[in-house]
Amino acid sequence: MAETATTNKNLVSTIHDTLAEEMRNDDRIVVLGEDVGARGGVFRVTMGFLDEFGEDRVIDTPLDENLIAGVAIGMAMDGLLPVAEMQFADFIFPGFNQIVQEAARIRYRSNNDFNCPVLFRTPYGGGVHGALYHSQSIEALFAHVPGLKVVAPSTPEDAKGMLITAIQDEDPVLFLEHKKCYRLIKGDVPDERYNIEFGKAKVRREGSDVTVVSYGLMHHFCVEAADRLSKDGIEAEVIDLRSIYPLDMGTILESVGKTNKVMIVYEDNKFLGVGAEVAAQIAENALFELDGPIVRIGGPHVPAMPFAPTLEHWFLPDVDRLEQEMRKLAEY
Amino acid sequence: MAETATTNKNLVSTIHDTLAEEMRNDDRIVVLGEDVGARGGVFRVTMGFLDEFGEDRVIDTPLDENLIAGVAIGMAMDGLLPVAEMQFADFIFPGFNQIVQEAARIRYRSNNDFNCPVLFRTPYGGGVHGALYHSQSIEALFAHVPGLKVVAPSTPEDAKGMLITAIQDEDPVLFLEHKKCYRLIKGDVPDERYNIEFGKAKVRREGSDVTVVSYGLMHHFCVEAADRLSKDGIEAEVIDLRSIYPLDMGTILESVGKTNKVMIVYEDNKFLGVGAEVAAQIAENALFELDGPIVRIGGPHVPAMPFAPTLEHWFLPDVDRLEQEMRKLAEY
Amino acid sequence: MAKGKDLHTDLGLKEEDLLGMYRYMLLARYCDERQWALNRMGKAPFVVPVSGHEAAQVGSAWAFEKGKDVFCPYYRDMALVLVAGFTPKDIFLGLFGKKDDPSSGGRQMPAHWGSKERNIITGSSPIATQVLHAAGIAYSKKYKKADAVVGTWFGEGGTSEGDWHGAMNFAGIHKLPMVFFCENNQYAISVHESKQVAGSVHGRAQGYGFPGHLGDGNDILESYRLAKEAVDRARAGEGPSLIELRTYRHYSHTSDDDDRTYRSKEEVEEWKQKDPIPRFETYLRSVDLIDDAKIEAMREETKAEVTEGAKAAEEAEFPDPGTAADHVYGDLEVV
Amino acid sequence: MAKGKDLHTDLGLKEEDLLGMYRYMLLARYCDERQWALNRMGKAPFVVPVSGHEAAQVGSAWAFEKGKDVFCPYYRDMALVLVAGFTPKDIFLGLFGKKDDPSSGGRQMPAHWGSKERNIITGSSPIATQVLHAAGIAYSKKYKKADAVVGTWFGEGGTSEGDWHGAMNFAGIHKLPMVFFCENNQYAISVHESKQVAGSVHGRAQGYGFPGHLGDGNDILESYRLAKEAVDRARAGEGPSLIELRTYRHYSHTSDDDDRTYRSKEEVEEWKQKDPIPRFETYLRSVDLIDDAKIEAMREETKAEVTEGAKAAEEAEFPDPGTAADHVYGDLEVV
Ligand SMILES: Cc1ncc(C[n+]2csc(CCOP(=O)(O)OP(=O)(O)O)c2C)c(N)n1
Ligand SMILES: Cc1ncc(C[n+]2csc(CCOP(=O)(O)OP(=O)(O)O)c2C)c(N)n1
Ligand SMILES: [Mg+2]
Ligand SMILES: [Mg+2]
Repeated sequence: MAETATTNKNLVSTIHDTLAEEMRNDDRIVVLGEDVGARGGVFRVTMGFLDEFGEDRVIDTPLDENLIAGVAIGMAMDGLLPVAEMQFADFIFPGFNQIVQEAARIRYRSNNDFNCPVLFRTPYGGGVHGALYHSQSIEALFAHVPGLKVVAPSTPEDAKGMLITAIQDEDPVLFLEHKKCYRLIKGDVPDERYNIEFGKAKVRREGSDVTVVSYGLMHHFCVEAADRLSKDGIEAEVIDLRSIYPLDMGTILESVGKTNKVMIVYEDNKFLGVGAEVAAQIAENALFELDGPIVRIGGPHVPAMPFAPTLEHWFLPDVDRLEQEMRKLAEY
Repeated sequence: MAETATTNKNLVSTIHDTLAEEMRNDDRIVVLGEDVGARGGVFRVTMGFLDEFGEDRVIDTPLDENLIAGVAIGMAMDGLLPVAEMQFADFIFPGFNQIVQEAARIRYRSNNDFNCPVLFRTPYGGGVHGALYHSQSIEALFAHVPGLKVVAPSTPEDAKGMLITAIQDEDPVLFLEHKKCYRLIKGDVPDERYNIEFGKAKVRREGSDVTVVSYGLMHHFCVEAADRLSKDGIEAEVIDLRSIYPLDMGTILESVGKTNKVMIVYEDNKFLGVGAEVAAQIAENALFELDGPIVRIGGPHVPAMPFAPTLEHWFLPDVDRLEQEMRKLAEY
Repeated sequence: MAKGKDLHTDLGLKEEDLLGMYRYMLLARYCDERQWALNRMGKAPFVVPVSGHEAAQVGSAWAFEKGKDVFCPYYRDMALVLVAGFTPKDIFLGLFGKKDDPSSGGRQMPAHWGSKERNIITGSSPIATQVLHAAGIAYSKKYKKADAVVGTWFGEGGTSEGDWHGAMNFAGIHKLPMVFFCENNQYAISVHESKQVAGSVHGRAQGYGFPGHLGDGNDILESYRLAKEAVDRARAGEGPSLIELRTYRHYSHTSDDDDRTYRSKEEVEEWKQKDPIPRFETYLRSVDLIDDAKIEAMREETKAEVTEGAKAAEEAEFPDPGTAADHVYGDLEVV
Repeated sequence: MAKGKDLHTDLGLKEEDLLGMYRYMLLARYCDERQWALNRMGKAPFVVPVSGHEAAQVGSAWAFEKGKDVFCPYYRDMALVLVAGFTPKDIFLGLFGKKDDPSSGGRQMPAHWGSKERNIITGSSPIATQVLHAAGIAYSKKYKKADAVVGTWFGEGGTSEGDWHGAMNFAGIHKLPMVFFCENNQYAISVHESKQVAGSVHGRAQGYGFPGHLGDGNDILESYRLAKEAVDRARAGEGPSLIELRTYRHYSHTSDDDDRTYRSKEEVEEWKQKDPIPRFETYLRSVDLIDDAKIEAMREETKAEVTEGAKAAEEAEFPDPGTAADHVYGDLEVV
């Protein structure tokens, strides 16, 4: 893409701009959720949408996530392309039944007669003083459910290409946006329209000593830790999963074949988090290529991040800790 | 327990009898759910309860699982010991928010000021022509959530001791009862009252060639497959997890240290199912003890079991398939 | 034949409507009897009976325009989906879980209706989820300025779920072109209405800012009348309505249930006396549309259609297990 | 001082009640002003304002008996929890997330109230979940034949969740000793009531078989009167009531919000004119309970209490990170 014009933006502006552009091109797209209208979303993702697209397409719903999910499913079955915003990932659970029992199963249960192209977008993740109910990671709960796709782009460039893919997808997609990355992560975003296919992980940093698999905010921390280690001659290969389901084990296994060591980092609770599946698939398929134990760094088994700064800091892995753990594994 | 008087019963009668006996001894215990009254529950777990304990303690609720969970939580915070029945595990999801956001977090979020001793019981699992919505396994979704305990006894003896423990537990417990085991699985149940501690797996069959970890219906299939293999001189050590969280990795790792091979069998969807966590913890802690890849046998990535007999058979692992897989691993 | 001041003429129903309605009631009743017989023979593991609900379903469905309007039914709506275009053979293909079952190709349990070409939205087991889908579809129809009304049906048990509350609220806020039908048969499996519904179902509509009506669900003309007024109202852009149709199911909840622990013989008997089919026959006789011979002929004809449909379905193929992993996603292979 | 036909005498309120109520309104107002100031100073990352709601909260809370009745509030209920026993210092301990925060020991965001000894049930962020807990507690109280009434408070946005519907239904079916209070401030963050509530909140109670009332939530005596009648009714075993109290919040939803995109200056100004505190002062003057000097004295005294509480809380300790994994379970160690 060397010749392509780009614009430097942060994650949240990229999502805003991409969604607006797609809505300009396709009037089947409607957005619905709490405060998406006059307020433009609590994170400003739909800022200006009400004025530009009108209240038929920018629907402020009642405070009921089950309603949001259920009516979006109905709209999708009638040919619209609803983009349903869950204000915080933590508040998706009243809609859990509609998403996992309905959206996810509509194509399968109707033997391909119906399909359900709803895009569920939601801000997730911690490090923003959000405490127990504004910090959660929810990817594992949904990635376990057949019929759903779950993606979590961590850079503006990926967010644009994956958002376009998600809107066009003919099946339900859960699109996760890390709150802490919204303004923290900036990058050059190609101006042209492009797709990024789901199920392709990205090797964002090459290395031969240890493979580090992560996504979301943790991915950026891992890159930073790897850059630091590089000064000591340790080269980590850092992979951004980008998509949780479908999961690109090919890229991971190839890297593990090269480094023979792997560490998986995620901020969600460790037990049965995404790292469990990644570790299990490595153990099934590449056990004898490993020169060290599989290392998982995940959230402790407490209910998300507490509020007090002392406690929040305790919960979330930071770059120092990741650097230490990577070094330990590389030196194993 | 050689001297103890026992009675031979199936799983569902054991649960019925145990629950009734506990209710006789403690009037803080109330049961609530759909059809638990005059109907005695659709699986007859509360048969006769309405007559014996009266309608204040045996509460037929409206058809709203969120209500069932939410009022049970309120009762529990006020000192009762509610036993909330979700008619089928597949229908627990409208109550997901109350269970994971409320019940699970009440002790933690109140810094130990409140606690929430609700017992959620529910029939789960397939092989009963229940199709997509009467066959599901739900353990992984809840075991991921800190603050919940998730148990799934597979024998009448375990069910009694674990049900008593669950009722007395001062935190929320999800108690999973495999529908297919209800009448299929019989055993001698001690007449006296006893507890079985959570977080203790049971080695139900000893062996030195391969470790087989499972729970629920699959555990019984595994034992049968192992017995068959024994005729060919292959001895599998078969472990019944019994409790999913807390998870007894000690027993598993000890066995793996002996057999050096491990297979994990579960009927839930494989991706991010319980076997993922078990495999990951083995890969973290005992990688170099393994002489073969970790093998997971789990449900395919389709939304639970289809109805037609041809399709249902395709979904659920049977004893033949388990025997083959165990043999293959043993001979690896 | 019909006289000037006939009830049905006032309602805008023609003779062929009445005979059509009567025919669908018979079809549903005979399909039901047949499925129970198949269940007793061990050929149909799971049966959801409709008997008792025929007037409510056929009467309400008759107010909709096929090919244009949309149906979001629940599992008990066999008579309704027959009106919407299912044949008896289709019903039995679903009952047996055969490959050509139009609802799911044998993937779902019987009575989980769905068919895109017939505008019947795919349904599931979790109660009341379809009510929100109906609201979403109604929103979409309004957004597209399509001339279409959405109907959704549910039991009184279904009104307890949050989905129902959400759909009522959303429909009221956006004045959606839809009609909510509650087939209130007084029981949700064993749970009596008095433990299910505080207040009343129809009485709740007002709280959401639109009309609610109570009707006799065993009276097909009353069911039709209330439905027609509500559908017309929705089509005219005046917003949603809620219609509660009181009725009773003649059998247990499903073949897995046994109603004797929670309903008295006398109560069941009393309601069987109010059977909607003889009741409609009385009306049809009173307007000289049928007589004994005509009844006999129509009964024979529909019974034969049912027998034939059941037979053809029984002989049809099961789905190929090689297809079991198809259609989880449109574009990803699984397993 | 008070005259024979005073409104408050009719309501059974004594002079010390009135002065107490007034004092709590002031306390809440000053705590609110203080927390905004701390927010601007960068000392309090997150503020949930109460200003505007004081009459609705203090008036309704006053109808309950402390030590016996139970409170299930929502985040905006600062004035309410003050009445229920929180001190200003407690409020600020929560605001800063300090170790001795009675609600959560600094684990939850500010305004997530809870305290077992004060009968304030622990609350969370997900809207309306507490309404079902209240119903469960009310069931338990009735089961135990305890003399206790349960109150639960929520915004009009909270009525949209399925939890609210379920609780209304369960309360109606079992005639539970509880009162539902809707503090209807016309907005849920930015969403106007017209997009939130089809029909009306108080109008829905009837559909659940119990009374609903609408009151002026800026009028503390009216708020008290409606609450008292409902609490008495509940205590007498006559079942639940729903009270909708119309009011307005003076500030943005929280410190993370900016209300200028969705509320006009004029509208906000208009409602500030209806401020419940001066309004109550007018009444208190009319019955000769206060005068300028008394007002001044009470204002000074409460302001001092707030300043002191804030200062003490600011100086208090943060929780020890070594405790962060405590109390996930009563009997299991995690991590
Ligand atoms: C969410 C959910 N909970 C429970 C069930 C089990 N269930 C199936 S039908 C039924 C009763 C429904 O009663 P009603 O809505 O009155 O319809 P009816 O069967 O009487 O026509 C119940 C509890 C379910 N299918 N879904
Ligand atoms: C389940 C859930 N969804 C969304 C939110 C985000 N949220 C917090 S407060 C609020 C508005 C609540 O409005 P209302 O109930 O009217 O109370 P008010 O703030 O006006 O007093 C929203 C949408 C939440 N906390 N929980
Ligand atoms: Mg019913
Ligand atoms: Mg409000």
